[in-house]
Amino acid sequence: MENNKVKVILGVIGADCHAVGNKILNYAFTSAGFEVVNLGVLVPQEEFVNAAIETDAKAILVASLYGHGEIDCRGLRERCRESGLGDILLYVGGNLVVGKTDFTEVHKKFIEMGYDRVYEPGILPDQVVIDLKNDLGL
Amino acid sequence: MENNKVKVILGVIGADCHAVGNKILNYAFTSAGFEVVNLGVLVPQEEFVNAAIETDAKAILVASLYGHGEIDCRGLRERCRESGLGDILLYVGGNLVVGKTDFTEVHKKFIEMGYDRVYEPGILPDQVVIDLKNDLGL
Amino acid sequence: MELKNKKWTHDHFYGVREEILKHWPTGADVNFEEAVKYHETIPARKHFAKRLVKAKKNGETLTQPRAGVALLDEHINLLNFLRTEGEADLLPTTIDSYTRQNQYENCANAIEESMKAGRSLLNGFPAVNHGVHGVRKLVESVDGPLQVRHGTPDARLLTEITLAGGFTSYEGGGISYNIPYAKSVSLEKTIYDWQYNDRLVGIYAEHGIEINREPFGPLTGTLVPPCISHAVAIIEGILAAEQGVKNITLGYGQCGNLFQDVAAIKALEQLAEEYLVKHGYSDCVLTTVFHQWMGGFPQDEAKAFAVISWGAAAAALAKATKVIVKTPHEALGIPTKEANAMGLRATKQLINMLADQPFPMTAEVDIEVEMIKAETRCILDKVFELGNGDFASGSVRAFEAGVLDVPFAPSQYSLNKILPARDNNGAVRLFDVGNLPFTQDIIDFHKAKIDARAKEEGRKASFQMVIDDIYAISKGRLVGRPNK
Amino acid sequence: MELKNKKWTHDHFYGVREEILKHWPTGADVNFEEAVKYHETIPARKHFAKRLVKAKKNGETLTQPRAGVALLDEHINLLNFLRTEGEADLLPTTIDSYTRQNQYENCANAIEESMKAGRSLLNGFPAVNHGVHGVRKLVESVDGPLQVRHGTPDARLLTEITLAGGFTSYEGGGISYNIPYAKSVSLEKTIYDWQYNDRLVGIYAEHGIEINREPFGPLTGTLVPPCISHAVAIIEGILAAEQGVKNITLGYGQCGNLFQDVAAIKALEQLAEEYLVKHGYSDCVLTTVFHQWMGGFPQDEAKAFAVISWGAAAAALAKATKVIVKTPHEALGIPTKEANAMGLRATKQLINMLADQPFPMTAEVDIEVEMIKAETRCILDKVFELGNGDFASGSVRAFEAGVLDVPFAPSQYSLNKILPARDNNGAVRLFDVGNLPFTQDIIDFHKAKIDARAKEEGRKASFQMVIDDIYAISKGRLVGRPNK
Repeated sequence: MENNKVKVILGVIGADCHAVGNKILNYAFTSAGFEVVNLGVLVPQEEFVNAAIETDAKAILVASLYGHGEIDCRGLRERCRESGLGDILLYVGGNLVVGKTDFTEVHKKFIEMGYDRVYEPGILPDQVVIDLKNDLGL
Repeated sequence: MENNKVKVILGVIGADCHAVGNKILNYAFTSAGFEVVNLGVLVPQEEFVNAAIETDAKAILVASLYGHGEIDCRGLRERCRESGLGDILLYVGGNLVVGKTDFTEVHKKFIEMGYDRVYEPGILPDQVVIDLKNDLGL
Repeated sequence: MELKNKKWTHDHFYGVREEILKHWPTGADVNFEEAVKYHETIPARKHFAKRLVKAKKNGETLTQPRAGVALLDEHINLLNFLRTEGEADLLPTTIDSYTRQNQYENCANAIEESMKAGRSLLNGFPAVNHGVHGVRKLVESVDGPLQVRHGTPDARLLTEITLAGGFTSYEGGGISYNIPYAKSVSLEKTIYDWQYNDRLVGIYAEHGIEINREPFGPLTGTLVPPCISHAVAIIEGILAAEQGVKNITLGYGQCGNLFQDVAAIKALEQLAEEYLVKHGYSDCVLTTVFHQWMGGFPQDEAKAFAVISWGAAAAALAKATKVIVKTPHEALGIPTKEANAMGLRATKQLINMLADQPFPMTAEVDIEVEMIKAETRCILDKVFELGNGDFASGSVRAFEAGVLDVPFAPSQYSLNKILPARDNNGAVRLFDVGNLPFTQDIIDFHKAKIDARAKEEGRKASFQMVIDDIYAISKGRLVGRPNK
Repeated sequence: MELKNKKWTHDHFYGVREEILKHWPTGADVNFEEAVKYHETIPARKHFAKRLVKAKKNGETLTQPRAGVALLDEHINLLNFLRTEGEADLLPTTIDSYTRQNQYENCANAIEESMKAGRSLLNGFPAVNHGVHGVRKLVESVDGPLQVRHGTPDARLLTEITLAGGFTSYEGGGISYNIPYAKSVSLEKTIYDWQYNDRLVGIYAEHGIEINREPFGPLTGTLVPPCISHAVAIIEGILAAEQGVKNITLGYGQCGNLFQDVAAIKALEQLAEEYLVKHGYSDCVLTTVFHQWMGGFPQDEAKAFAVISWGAAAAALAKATKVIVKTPHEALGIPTKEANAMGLRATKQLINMLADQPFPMTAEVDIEVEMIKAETRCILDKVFELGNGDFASGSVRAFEAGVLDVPFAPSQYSLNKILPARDNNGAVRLFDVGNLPFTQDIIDFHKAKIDARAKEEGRKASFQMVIDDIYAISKGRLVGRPNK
């Protein structure tokens, strides 16, 4: 039964150790019927990619709360492509840049980096679950 | 002895009944050695002028706290001139217009109306006393 | 006419009414019977009295701003903005200062000028000039309970027009809209004129239309000790009840010391209930309103938010039924609608955060409650005695004698003998009790409190101390200590 | 090496030191003797420890922001702005997250990028990369006491450089900068590494240079019950004192219920004093720090001001020695300097307004103080027992056993078995006490509190209730009630 569940990779990227939201997302996606592979905090890009390959995950959900997201998230799509995960869903959300910035610009920047969905601060987990189900045709 | 004191007219103009500042100004100018003719609140223009004539006052200190200052204060200089008080000092201060406005503009407007000094909100009585002493060469 | 706290007769009321409605042309459009029918169509969610009763039952503290501009459409936009962007539970219509002085001609000019200038040259909404039709357009365009807030000694025409227009709450009173708002209008006249307003509300009530009435609690808004405003509030509550008013909100302006503020609301609720019942008005619904700090504000908006938040916290902890909200522009005059909404949202956040932690009746609160009650009783009972058992004529005599006295009042009819100052903990006490009819115990209590502060500061209590207290909050303190 | 709460020997310390200073080229510029001389030139008004002692003596509550950017000149401007425009009493230097992970190469790149981009791409000041000379330029360009604030498990090189550079206060600890800030670094290693930092401060003290040390109070910042953070704070205080630290500030993160928050600061002061003296460290000066709400904030700035103000009020009423201030941009990431200054000014206004009304030890506060003390004693005494009379090794074993446990901690070395939730009054309790070594009385107390809330809400206590509490303040409530 477990094996029928869609797997998603969850983690907080880079040198970021914000754990609370990670635990809530873990709970929300598990409750919604996904099998969550939670890498926790302080996760390097390669760990996201390796986990996705190992578990045949359908999406990588990246969080960044500490403002370094712009540096940390750059190149993850390329790394996925190089590893044969080219079309895997990549979501990113949190406080992605240092300072209060117009979200439209931030959104544009991360879409250009190859992320499929970019969430601003304050978005609730339920919305992300709905989006993921839509994107996966569930 | 009383008669040696310089007399000033004090009052809150128009339909305005803010009394607290009026009582403080009364106290401050009296303490500073002036003889204050305090007309209190709700004072029409003609009452300021009549009091100045009757007491041979050297200055009229007009307060307006409720935002109608622009309408209420207009024409007081002309009325002074018509009554032979042409060069009497006219001070005005308070919240002179409705809404938060750039004080530079407010200042310009009231100077053009013929007031000698225009005070923004938050000015302490001591400053006005100093200015009045300067202007009167005391 | 002899002023008596006695319900007006039908003939007396309608005799006066005929005159009143002629004071300005818009008075002709007032039709009581039709107005009752109009009120019957107002839905419960827009009904002020009903909303207050529900809040009291649920232990809620509702938010209400102040707001009013000259032109109808702008005023509608303003209130809708405060409702949606400010999340205001209750809505006001603040009346301009010319209307408050019955200068309807000035209003007409200022409306003209405002249209030309493209901005409001009035500090409120001139409801008399807009008339019943204008007011109804307002009532129908705004989705919330609406109250008239003003400061009008003779408000009879304003009352007729705004109530016929569909307002469901009305602020003011014969004392609270005279002493802080007039210079030379006799109390006898304003109490008499406000009996008219209360009687009109009473007649609406007799026709099944419940309109909320609210005496103006904070009076001069500057260091008014709770016993003073409580005595006036309870008297005005009794005067209103006698004329048939059934839904009354009594108010208090924040002093700033948490224990005194919490105690003031508790004491007000308890005493008002007691006095109304004792004097034969047992069918009134009483609620309370807490005014955020009414004195001078810091000019800086961040600091103003702190003062607003502290007021919100005190209101919530005291469990007042509603709170009147200041804005971060307070020190600079009438706020923009955005600033007004921000004050409301800050207040809402704190009220909701504190909704689950009502302040317990600690020993410290209890002491303040007992003190406020004892002081207020001294005043109320003496007023009643001076009136030979009548609170209306008693109030007039009490103000003459200084038995009732309001600090910093502009009115010639207030003796202006008392002087308040803060004690070492920031509670407002009396440094000069004037002619207030206090017992020696109470006088000694105040003296001891002020002496302790004077000693702490190494100076004598004086008018300078009072001035320091008046400026203190705008300079970032509660107690106006001398500079070190 | 066996971890022991024992002052390091000279040889041990200097043996490790030789290695540490080689971790990054800037380590070579550290010269202890010269640094002592440099510290002797720092005037008292810029001296953190002295300022805290003065505040404690005068009953002041000092304000301190968080702030740090990548480039030196910008960082200097930022701190000066917060000093002048924010009226901050104490200044921080928040260290960036790469430095916290000892990724100095990443810092170097980000400094480059920041210079090119014209804005900081780092969330703090990379002090190791800027080196002793850079830090001294900072210290000399800013007119206020300066503290390093970070979250670095292995901070030894950072400590060497910032202290040699002239910082007079240093945050962190072997538990408080591991459990909330790391995933897979053992406690044994971080406690050991932090003994180095404490010993370095101790050596400065032995040379007459008093540097303030502050364990990080709020831990994960999310619904941490007072007993948990108090236990960690007191242990880290003891560990620091053993290494010779003489000036210690213990911290607590606001929970939101006023009585619990006031009680928490009182209990922390009393217990810390007691345990330090009991374990032989009677010559430490203890002060307290209150962190404004560390959890999720409302996005709206007006609402954020309300949360900030409530934190300021609680800090002032509790008479904490200092308060760490949030900003109206909190929900949106790192604030502009203007927003940071506004949070500071709002806080300052409230602290000053409430300076004259310390919160009395009411019966309600007293109950909370006794409860917090009883809970904390259970934990501390069990830790001591597990370490056979040693708080260092005892802490490692206590975390293994869940005797010490921090909710929502990212570290694998925290058992993560306890779950907090609010009670009906918003106080933070434990809905799952995990393996905390509580007496049955205490366990029953928590269960009764949570059961009462569950009953009120007509649902069972569950992780959903915890999530509701986590989001509550950002959604405008304290207790995360289910939607009606």
